[in-house]
Amino acid sequence: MELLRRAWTIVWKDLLIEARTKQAFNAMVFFAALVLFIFSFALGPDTELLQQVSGGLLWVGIAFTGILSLNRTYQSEETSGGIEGLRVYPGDPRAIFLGKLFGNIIILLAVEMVLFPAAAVLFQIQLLPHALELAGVAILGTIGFSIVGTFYAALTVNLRAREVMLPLLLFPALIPMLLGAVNATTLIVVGDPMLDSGIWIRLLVTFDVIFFVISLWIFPIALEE
Amino acid sequence: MDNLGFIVAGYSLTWATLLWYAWRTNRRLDLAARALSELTESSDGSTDGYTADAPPA
Amino acid sequence: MTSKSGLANVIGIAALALFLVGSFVGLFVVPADGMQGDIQRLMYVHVPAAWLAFMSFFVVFLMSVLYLIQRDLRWDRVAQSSAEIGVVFTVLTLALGSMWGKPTWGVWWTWDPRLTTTAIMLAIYVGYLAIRSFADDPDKRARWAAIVGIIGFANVPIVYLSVIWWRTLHQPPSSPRSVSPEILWTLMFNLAAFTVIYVYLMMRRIRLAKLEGELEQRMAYHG
Amino acid sequence: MGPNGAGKTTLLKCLATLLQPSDGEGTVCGFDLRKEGDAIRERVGLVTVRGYVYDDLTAEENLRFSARMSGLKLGADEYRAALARVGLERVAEQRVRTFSTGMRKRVVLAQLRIRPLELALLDEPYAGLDTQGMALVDEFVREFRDEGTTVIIASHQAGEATRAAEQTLILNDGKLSPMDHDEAARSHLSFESLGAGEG
Repeated sequence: MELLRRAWTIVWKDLLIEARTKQAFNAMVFFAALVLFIFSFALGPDTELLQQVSGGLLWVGIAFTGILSLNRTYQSEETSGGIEGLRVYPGDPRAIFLGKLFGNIIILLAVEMVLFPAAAVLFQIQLLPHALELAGVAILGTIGFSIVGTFYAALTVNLRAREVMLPLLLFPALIPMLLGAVNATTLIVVGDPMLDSGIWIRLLVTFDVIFFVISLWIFPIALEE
Repeated sequence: MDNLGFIVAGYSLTWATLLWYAWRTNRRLDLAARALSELTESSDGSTDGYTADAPPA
Repeated sequence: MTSKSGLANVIGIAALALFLVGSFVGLFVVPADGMQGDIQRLMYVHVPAAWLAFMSFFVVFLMSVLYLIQRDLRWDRVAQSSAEIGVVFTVLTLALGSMWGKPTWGVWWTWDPRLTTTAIMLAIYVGYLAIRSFADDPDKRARWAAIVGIIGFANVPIVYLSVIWWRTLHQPPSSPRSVSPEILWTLMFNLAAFTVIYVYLMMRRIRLAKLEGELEQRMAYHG
Repeated sequence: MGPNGAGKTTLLKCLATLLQPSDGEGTVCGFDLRKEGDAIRERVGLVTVRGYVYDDLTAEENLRFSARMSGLKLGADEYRAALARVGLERVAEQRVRTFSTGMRKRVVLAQLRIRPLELALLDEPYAGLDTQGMALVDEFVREFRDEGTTVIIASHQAGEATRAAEQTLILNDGKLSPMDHDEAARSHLSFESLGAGEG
């Protein structure tokens, strides 16, 4: 469809710029590693404890790292004449949301590719045996984070106190996703005798679907001048 | 009646909060009405009757 | 006394009277709950406050949708007022919740699904009021607030559901016991009293929003 | 034509559906301004003073991006031809970050010219261009006219506003009023001295 083609063009442009400048990716990887390091340092050598809370630490690391990439979602537009530069083109403005959403998901997943192994080392948790399930939870969680994040990034982009407003609006909305992701990850890593992780994965899926529909529906209004 | 302290605290907090908010809103209402009438007075000389309650005729 | 303020004052007095009676009955008349004892009397303020908080935010949701459809600032004023009143009720609910929790469970805060959802709801609508304060242009302010009002409200049931799953996986849900009719009636009465209080506060707060809107316009005109 | 702050840019942005008019109705290319924004954006091209150009993309990538966003499916040679048209074929692979304002403006002109349009909105098109660049704009305007595309040029310089135009309007204090074209062309004065008198 035309909408997806246009969305992909935006993804192509953003990834090209990111590949050239690497501003976001480097900052995010460094920040994520720092957060994990501090967690493991703070919680000390007690590997038993570290393993128990590894799911939580991992996702807190991902959430805060993700905020960095969300703040830069419209960076390339801001330095080239503003978001109206994208709104001037024909076609449904939702293509902008989809383009920026895919971009954010790809960047965040790329950072997670570094984050998960780092967590495995720092928290002494076995990731390989459950690699597939963990990948599923990571992808579902990242999608949920990026949907709500990309939407609120667009809403707050031309606000004065954007650095404050984005987290303030984002985190309450993220609670269900974080609960689902943290609990699913922890259960997978530590052991899931009663297969409770199924509930949390279902929560993640419902969260992603609901917020995708709402964000897509309201997005054009958020962009209006 | 045990836990009297908590019960009294709960009810008085509720009363205090609601009364305070009603008082605050009404005070801000009077301030806004006065500011508006001063503004209209200074601009066209006539106070067109801005009060805290009724819109101008 | 013009008609508009007359009506507001009448409702104000009615609210005052209703709540006086409700408090009196709740404190002295109705028999204490068998299990929990007198502390349960806090229910007659805690539960109505929680209900009004939720209802206020539902009104914000409705008005936000109406504003986005009709772009009439009147709806935005009602949404703004209901959000502010909702936040007041939410803070009250949380305070009363912990006052009830301390003697009952020995802790000021428990991750009880309802309390947790109320706390998150508070964060959402503090965000709503915050985004309003950061926008200068009335139309943009109304539009952004409406969006937060809609998404924020859609978030509440999801949060509630996820928190329930989170808690019940670890601790069995408290089974609802049959409540004696007197307790139920007292609760309903206080709920009605709170609703009248809400109506009164809304009438005044909407009026204030209207005057502030005109003030903002004239300032811009004179500025 | 109109002084700074008369609302030229605002008007053009309204026509391009970027700004919602606070009230009133209107149609652009026959489509309702409020409801059929999509159809309007298919037919209307807007050139702002700064243009929408990404510094970290090369000239050709910028052109490719705006063409694909406008729904065009073009080959590399067509992009090269479009850049040659504005004299940027030698720097097609360089990042726009290294470009002067004049060169940057030429990229914007190439982005405009590559699209089939019914209406072209040019906000201060001559700003930052050398004489050769200005001649290029005139050429484009004539080509648009021959292809039946309406062109609206906004400028506060009387000379610039009228050089390629057939009709002149003055926008002052939100009001748009026609003006005798020849008189405006002859005036060669900047708008401030010309129109300020009448107020």
